[in-house]
Amino acid sequence: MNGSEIFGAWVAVFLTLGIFSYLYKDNPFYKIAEHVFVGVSAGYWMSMFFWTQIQPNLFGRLWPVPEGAISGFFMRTWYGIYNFFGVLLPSVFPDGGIDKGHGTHPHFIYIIPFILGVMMLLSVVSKWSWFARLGIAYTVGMAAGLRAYAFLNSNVLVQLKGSAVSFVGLDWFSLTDASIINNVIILIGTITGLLYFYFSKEHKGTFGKVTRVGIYFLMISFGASFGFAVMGRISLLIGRFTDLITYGSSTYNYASLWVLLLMIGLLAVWTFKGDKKVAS
Amino acid sequence: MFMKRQLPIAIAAIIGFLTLFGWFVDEPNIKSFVDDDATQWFDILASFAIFLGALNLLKLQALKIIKKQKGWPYAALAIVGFTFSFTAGFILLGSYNVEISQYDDPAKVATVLASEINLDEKSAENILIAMPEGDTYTIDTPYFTKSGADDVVEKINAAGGTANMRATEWGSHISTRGSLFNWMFRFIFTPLSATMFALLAFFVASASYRAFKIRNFEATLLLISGIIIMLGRVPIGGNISSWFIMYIIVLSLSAGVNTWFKNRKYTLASVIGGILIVTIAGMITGWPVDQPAIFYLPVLQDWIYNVPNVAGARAIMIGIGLGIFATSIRYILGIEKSYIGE
Amino acid sequence: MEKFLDFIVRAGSLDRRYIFVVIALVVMLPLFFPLNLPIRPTVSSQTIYDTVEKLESGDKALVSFEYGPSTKPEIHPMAIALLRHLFEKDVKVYITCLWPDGQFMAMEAIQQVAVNQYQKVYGEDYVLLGFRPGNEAVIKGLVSNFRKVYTVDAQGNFLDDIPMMNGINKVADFDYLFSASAGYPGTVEWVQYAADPTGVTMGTGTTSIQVNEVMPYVQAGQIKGILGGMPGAAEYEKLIGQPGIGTSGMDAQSVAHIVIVGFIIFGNISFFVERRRSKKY
Amino acid sequence: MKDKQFWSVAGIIFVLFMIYWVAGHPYFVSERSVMFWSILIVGGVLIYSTRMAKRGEKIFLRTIPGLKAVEEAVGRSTEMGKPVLYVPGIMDMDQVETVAGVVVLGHVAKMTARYETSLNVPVSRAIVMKAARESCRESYLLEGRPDLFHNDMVHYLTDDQFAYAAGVNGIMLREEPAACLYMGKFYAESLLLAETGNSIGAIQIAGTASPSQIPFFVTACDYTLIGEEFFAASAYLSQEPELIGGVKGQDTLKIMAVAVMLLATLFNFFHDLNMISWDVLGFLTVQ
Repeated sequence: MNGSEIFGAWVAVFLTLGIFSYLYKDNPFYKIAEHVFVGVSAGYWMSMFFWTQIQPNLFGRLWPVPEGAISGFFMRTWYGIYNFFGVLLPSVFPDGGIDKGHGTHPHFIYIIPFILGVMMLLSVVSKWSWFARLGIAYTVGMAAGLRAYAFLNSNVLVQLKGSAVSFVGLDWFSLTDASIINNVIILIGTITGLLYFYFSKEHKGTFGKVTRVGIYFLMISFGASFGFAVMGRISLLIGRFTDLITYGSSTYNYASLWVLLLMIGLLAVWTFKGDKKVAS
Repeated sequence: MFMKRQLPIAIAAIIGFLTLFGWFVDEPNIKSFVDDDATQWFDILASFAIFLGALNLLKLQALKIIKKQKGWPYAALAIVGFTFSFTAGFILLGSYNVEISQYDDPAKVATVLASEINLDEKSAENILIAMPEGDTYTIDTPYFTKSGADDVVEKINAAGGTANMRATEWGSHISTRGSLFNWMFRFIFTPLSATMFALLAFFVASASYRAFKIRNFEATLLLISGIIIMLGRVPIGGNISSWFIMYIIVLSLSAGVNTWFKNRKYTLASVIGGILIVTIAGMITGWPVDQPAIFYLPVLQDWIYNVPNVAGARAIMIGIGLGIFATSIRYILGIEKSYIGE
Repeated sequence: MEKFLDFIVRAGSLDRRYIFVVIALVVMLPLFFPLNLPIRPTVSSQTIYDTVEKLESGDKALVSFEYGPSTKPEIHPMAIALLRHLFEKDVKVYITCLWPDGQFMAMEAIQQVAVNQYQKVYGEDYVLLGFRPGNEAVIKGLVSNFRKVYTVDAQGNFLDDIPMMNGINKVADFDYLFSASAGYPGTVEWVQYAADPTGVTMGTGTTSIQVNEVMPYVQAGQIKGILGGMPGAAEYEKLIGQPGIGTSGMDAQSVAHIVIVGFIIFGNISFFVERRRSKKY
Repeated sequence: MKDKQFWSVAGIIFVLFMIYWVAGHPYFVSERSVMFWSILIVGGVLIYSTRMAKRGEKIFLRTIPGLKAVEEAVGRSTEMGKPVLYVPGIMDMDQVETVAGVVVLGHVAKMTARYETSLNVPVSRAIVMKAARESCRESYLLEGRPDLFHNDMVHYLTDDQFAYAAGVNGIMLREEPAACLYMGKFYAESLLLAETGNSIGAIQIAGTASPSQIPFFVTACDYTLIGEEFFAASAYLSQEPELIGGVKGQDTLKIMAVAVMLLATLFNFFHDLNMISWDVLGFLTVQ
């Protein structure tokens, strides 16, 4: 176990317990952990997206490693721009071009997303805030086109198909397999549930009774959802405790125990002193 | 005005229309643009949007510090955090490997190696001897600084071996164990994001205690289906006998009888009658834990979530599907334009 | 009696920090003192197992990692169990990630299963293609042309140089698809853009919270089986006969569930007592 | 034939497509023609009902219990002299739910202006703050009480999910609002908000479309607008023909969906009995 691992474990324990300290009340430990989180995650996301998409798939297409020497005024200028960037950020723009398997000729059409992207960034300046609209419009339009088809197919058409249940060659009732009664329940539940969301008619009389059945099915579904939610949250807590137990071992110099004692001590001192700044 | 309003709406409409009908077109040029390049553009713009988010965050926190608003030292901490992760992502690699390719005397090189990887000299020597001809051995943990790695290379060369330093490539550093970025991910990002969500386990418990009340029939259904899923899904549910559940049902039915008839005799009769029936049935069948299956929690929860739950979830799914289709069509037709922020 | 009812009513408005302490204890203690409760596979986990069991040696499986550290305790055990099963059956595994953190999770799983346990060869038995941003657009791209989205793998090797990438040009070239998903983008998107349009057999493992949203797809046959949260992982570990992290968490999970159900029941008793009193006065 | 324009355009598209089809439909993915027609029909129904609504057709929308409760909640706050808290979710304006949340906020602001009750709207996105402020200002103007409106009633807290939840919880504990309304897109923080609101004894009304958060709202709140109810509520309140027409169109589609389900079941039944050879499930499978 080398030094950076042990140091890392101490940092991790401090941040973990810092966030758990919120359970007692809002306190400086929690605030520190929370703000570090906000900052670090912004930088983290940025790096991830840059190195997995912008560098290989945008810059890699715009400035691939050319075949042979660069000739012609235009191409020289084009790679001249690249070399200029290379002086500023050698880690991103290595000498000669970016080789990520996009052939040897620049894909000039990718200047369009590049410009839209840069305009998006410039929109931080309040005067140019509308710059971002073009890029956003592109993503909104594309997402709309993709989703219109996908949702109509998978969430409507295939679900209608799934409700068109079979009644032939099945048992009357079974708890674990498809059966006639189960299929009828699914069909009735789906139809009544859907009718609950029918707004052009008052829920009265027979129609009211039908939608009443619908809401019962919705409630059973929400109940299941609640049960699963509890299950998931508890699993996550188990995961955190397992990590804390690991970090509390002698390999890590009992990091969890020491940090826990330190935090409890300081929180106790602050509470009993009634420090106004902390209590607010 | 055109650039600010009409152009964005036109872009959304054209791209939306192309993608939607791209699903039905088999013409190679259109297909290759819609399926490949257009999606790549989308991916690239999505990445720029992340950059924009980070910039906005920095702007906001910086303003907070400049204006010395309440809690500004914490805002400074956020900026420090950002600077650290940016450094790890773009400036400081922190991952330099040392590769040993040849040696004259394994014992001599092993002395150097042993001190580097915390092993005794014998095991270090074994590692070197086990190395196949023409292959290289890379020291497990990369070095944080270039000079640190260079020092080791020099030491090995002085001991009569051949070693060289290899820096992790930019771009693959994010996924290389040992880089500064990876360290940050494991010891800062992971505990923070995981603990934020683990907090909810506590709140779920206190909410169950304080908020989940049987106010009406709907709430009762919700609660019962939730409890059955909670108990039936985990191993302990399999240890709860179906007979125990039947006794509970008898008792709650009697409670129902009590509130309905408000007559102690009826209540008493239903309690005693129910218990008798269940007990006799149990004695006849020999109290099997999982029979009758309909009162056995693991089986019952499987039924609930495969049958009535699916019906309810599907009703919602179809409704949402139609709703998203409708919204998407409105974007494509240029009716809905709230995304331009006006 | 009156005093007892008084106590119940007062307990109903207990400071929630006492509840926090109870929860911390009931989750922590079983981790130190395991109960070893028996695990019983549900139908949907069994379906996943049966589908994978039908794959043959040399078949190609695409496994997508769409989760991060925040949901790791739920999804990671099932990803590991599934990889074990796939490698056991000598299936070729192709790993993609739609979440940036997914790549780290995949690396960890590979190190544990492919490298340490099964000594598989990179590029011949498994490949880590890495993360690409763009959510459903990435899936749509993979369905039409794999090589446009991925030209290099996570380590920067060209796809053309990787032997097992031969003949892989689109999602339809795979025999099995598995999404280990914690949200958007994830299972839903794989169903909508990959499984439904291509007809490739798909399975999924999701966080508990997502199970409900995904169930209609399972019932309609768009997905063959689902592993739900940590219990789902434990069930799969039981099926392949290799207990792991999921199994060891099940005792804590069980006890915590019992305690929460107890809380709900007690909360309701206190609610009824209080309501009856307020009616009286 | 109330809308000649619509029907003639639809007719032209149909005829053109038929000509294209008969001509051998080059470049068309014929396996997806079922989806193609579904998109045209569903899209057509939506456009038609929106147009009808714009042309002034009377459209009936049922009353939504949660909406009536909003009025009661504001009334009760007035009686108790306590503020109303309105939380429009944690996402940006690109989410449909946030847009709906801001529409409902406008309606709530009208009531608080009328009853002279104070309104508190913490938000978590800068753009949402602008939109919400505009909507409140307009409502106060319409009610003739611009004097009661001030910018600070809509205020930005932070972008971060849990920090925002902590901030809102702080406001609840300090100001003890008599009514808490949560209308928008919520994630894990729904639980924190609803539980705190429950503990201070406020009337709580929620509206959201995220299925995994609805259970928490349903149990902890007095009324919950579930999923589409919430969208319908915003259409109902805004009285914009485009939105109302959309709701009406989706209603028509739901009836069609129910019809398709029943018919498909029937055909499938006969197919299983080998009485007809047409396989309806195969027909509905689009790859």
